[in-house]
Amino acid sequence: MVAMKGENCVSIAADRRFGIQAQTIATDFQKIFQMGPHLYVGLPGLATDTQTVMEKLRFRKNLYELKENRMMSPKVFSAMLSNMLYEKRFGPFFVEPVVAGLDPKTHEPFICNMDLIGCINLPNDFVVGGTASAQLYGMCEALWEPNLGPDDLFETTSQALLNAFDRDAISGWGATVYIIEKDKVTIRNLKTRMD
Amino acid sequence: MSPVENALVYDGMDWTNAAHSTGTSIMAAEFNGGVIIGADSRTTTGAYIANRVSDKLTKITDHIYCCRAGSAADTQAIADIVSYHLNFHGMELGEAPLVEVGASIFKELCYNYRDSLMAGILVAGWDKLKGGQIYSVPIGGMCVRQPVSIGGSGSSYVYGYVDANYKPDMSKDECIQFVTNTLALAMSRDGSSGGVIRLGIITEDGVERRVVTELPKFYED
Amino acid sequence: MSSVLCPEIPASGFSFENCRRNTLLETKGFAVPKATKTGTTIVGITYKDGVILGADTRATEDTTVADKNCEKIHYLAPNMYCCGAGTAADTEMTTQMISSQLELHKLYTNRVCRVATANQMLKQYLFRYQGYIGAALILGGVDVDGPHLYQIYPHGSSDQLPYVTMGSGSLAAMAVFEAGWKRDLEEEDGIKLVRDAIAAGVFNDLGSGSNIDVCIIRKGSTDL
Amino acid sequence: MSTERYSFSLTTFSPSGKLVQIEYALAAVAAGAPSVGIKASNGVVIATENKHKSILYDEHSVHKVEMITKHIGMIYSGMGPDYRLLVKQARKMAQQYYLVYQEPIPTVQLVQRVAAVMQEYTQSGGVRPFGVSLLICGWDNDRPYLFQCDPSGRISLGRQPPWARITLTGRRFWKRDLELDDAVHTAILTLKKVLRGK
Amino acid sequence: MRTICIGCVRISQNNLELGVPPFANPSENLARFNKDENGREIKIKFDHGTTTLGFMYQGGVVLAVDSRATGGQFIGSQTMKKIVEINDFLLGTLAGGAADCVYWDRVLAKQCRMYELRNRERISVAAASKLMANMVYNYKGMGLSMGMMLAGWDKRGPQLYYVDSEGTRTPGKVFSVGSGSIYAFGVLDSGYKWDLKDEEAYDLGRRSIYHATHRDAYSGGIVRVYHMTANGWKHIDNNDCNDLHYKFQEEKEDLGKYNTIISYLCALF
Repeated sequence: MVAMKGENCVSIAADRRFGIQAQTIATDFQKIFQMGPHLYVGLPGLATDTQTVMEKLRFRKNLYELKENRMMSPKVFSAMLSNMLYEKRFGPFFVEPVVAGLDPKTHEPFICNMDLIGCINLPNDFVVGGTASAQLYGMCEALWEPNLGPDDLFETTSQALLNAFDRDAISGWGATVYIIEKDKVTIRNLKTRMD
Repeated sequence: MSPVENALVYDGMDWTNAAHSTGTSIMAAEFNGGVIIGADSRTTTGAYIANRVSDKLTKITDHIYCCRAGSAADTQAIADIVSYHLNFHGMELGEAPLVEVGASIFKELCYNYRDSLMAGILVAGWDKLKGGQIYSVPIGGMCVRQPVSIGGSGSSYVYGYVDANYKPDMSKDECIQFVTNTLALAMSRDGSSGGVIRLGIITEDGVERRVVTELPKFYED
Repeated sequence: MSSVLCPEIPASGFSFENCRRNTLLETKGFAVPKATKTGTTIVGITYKDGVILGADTRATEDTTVADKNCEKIHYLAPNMYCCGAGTAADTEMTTQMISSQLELHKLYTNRVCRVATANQMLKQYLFRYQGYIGAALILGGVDVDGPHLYQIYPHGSSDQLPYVTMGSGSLAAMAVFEAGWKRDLEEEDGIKLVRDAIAAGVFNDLGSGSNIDVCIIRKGSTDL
Repeated sequence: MSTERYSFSLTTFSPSGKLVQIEYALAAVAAGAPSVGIKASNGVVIATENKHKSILYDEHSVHKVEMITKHIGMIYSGMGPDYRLLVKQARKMAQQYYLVYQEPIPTVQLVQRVAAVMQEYTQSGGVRPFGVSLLICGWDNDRPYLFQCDPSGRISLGRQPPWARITLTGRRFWKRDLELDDAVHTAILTLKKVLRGK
Repeated sequence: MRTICIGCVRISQNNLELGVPPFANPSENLARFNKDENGREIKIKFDHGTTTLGFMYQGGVVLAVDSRATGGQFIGSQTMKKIVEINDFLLGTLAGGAADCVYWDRVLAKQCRMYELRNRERISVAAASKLMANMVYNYKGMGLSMGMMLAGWDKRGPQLYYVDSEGTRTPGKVFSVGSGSIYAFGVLDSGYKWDLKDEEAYDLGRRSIYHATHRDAYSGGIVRVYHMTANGWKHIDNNDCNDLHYKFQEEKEDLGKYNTIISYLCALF
């Protein structure tokens, strides 16, 4: 799971494997969820928690938007998610969320990740999460550069992700990349190794 | 990363989480005008001295102090709670609360939470009814009045000295010297006690605080 | 009414509903993800007119540097800041919550909060959780009584001292203070001393690193 | 007498469809000191009379205009003690919101939450409605807001008329595109007028 | 209780014996050293995940293996050789601890060559596998981890044996070993016949390994196929799993299309 900032755009990408330890159960598992027109969240970790947390998040986010009659900004969304995870400080959900999006008003790129009890990390380059995070850190440090356009950002994100998978036994089996821009979101499924 | 480096990182992290406790020498003794309380000033976290000038003599009311030994967190919390109750009690009563009452609140807390607390406390003070008094509330929540009492890890070394040298009705200066000597002896033998000696002289007039930085070294002669 | 179809927004505060499940998962051999820690050097000193706090900016997850530029000096009140070491989420959330309580306190009393108040709130909160909230804090601020500096341990004990260090790099930093701290330091010398102490922590401790944040709290003004 | 039969319980409607306890609460509000809120183009003013029952009161010890957050203020007409409870609740709710979203609470949200508390006290057993009407003002998204909250929990947004407790008197002074300075002036004049009339 | 002190025996002098640690009952006490003083596990997790298979058919023996080496979940290599060419008529496969397998295969190779020199004839597969089983049996319970197949062709024809570190040694027609074996067996058993043609047999081996690599996280990389014939072993080919995946998928789609056409035609008539 990786998210990167570019010039007026952000990317978020993840693999598609759902497995129990060594056993691959499915290769079309969704780990990135749309939370708004320009807001995506990736929830790598224990599959049941991925889904539970996503449901809870969507519930709270919808309630906020109904109550306040305005879109939730990625910053507020992250604060809410962090707060939700910290409520379970002593019995956490096993997910390490990654948030990527554009501010609904200013369209400013936003990325962040947090640990399983909601400690937010807000760098201005890239964030990673999930089992291949050590490999991804290395790939992203090498490949990321400032002010990437949408196409370059897609290429950088995909390469970082694919090459990280190749050194992690339990990630891979397909990947999805989202490039979020002001007026469009591009979703691409990558052809990857399937072993 | 080599195991040694690993160990460094993790040791480093672990000690921040280690219980912060006062391996301590504390003492209190009655004299003819009140009581003298005394303590060393070392707070340790494992092998690290987290605070070398700590004050283990904590004020409860104007005339009642306590000497804390054991877990710093536990004893600080208890002292705060007792201080609250006793001052409340004092306000309702309209006069200074008795030392006995203070000790009994300490005992109540230490006894009720004996499974989760690590606290050995000496409650000392002066009141109109019984003058200077010392109550010892050790781990487990017992409460007993003693003319002289010592506590903390350093106390084991100086029981003999105290038994041999304590006399009832000493003068103030005599008693100060006695407490200072006892604590100096304890601190020299006990690795987790040290620093300076802090003293409190509680009489009818209130409390006078002193610090002894030059420890007596008579035992080296 | 809460029901399966219409869940209620849960009450604030900790929830323990996953605890049993997680213990089971752990015994079954599920590799539990680790929380971010701040293997840290944080320090604070008092000087002539106030308090200076300092911190490095590295957050670690096991042996990985999770955040190269994290802020460990947290806002509590305009006249009070707090450095945090230990579990990153705990220091962040604890200080946020206390900051909120201090704001309420300020509104109720119409006065600038005392540092002792914040110290008491923090230690009581941490004591209640018996060390399970892994926040080691250095609290510094200036109030009507002048500058104050406290160190607060995760178990809820606190000490008031003229110069303090905490975190995994604290031994190196303390060495610098023991050698260089004097009563009534000038501001410039104070900043230099804090910088040296953090640098000592950064160089001698693998859990600390990256940049140095310094926060100066004087009477009436604060510089971050 | 017939109304009294239905006033024993707060939660019982009278045959005419009224909740008399709320009417009484409004009476308590009317009995209190008047307060006024005026929205100007570049800000909002809330004001109330600062007169005390006895000259022995230290006027600095009485707080009628309260801050809820840095950007929200509140004022009342009616019963002071009831007001203090609402101020406390409002401040807590504002802080709670900030803790969850790391963003200051929008004035609308705060007003809705305060109103929800007030409404709850019109429909629960063993309680009475608040004897206050609130004027809540705030500033977000680069514009001022002004609301009124009644004991019933009803919210109204200050828009066209000058938002005074006693509207009629104020209207004379109010113009569209009022500047803040003029608004302050208007507020004082309005209060003066009302008080003189009393 | 047996006290062993063979620390002094140099391995170069007698490589049938390992340097056993100098304390009592290593099989019980060795486990204690898996954790360091802080209770953190020391990384001696090595190559455990593998898929290997071997089967006999009318044309001899086919061996097929994957090539992934993992340490925990980290992929150490995607190109490991998991078939060891012991001599021209003997092949061994590796599963379990890579170092254990490679080492003991090398010792076995030496033993087999010694046998050949002494007796002027090649060792039978049965004898070779017995040697192997006996050697590792001495270290039972001490942490050796290996599950290997020995395939060969001797006087009695093609042979296939399974030997593991628990001491099992058994001849058989169809084996699959490793974490991915459960998946491989599914394909292997459904396609296996004695009368397979050579190409069919190779394909069966390839498909079985490929399907295992797809499901099992710890298997992957390249599928290597070997064929043991009367004239010694032949290396058939290496195929990247990635290519195989897309090739098989295409075939499946073609088959799908074919079936649609058939059903369409059936519907027509």
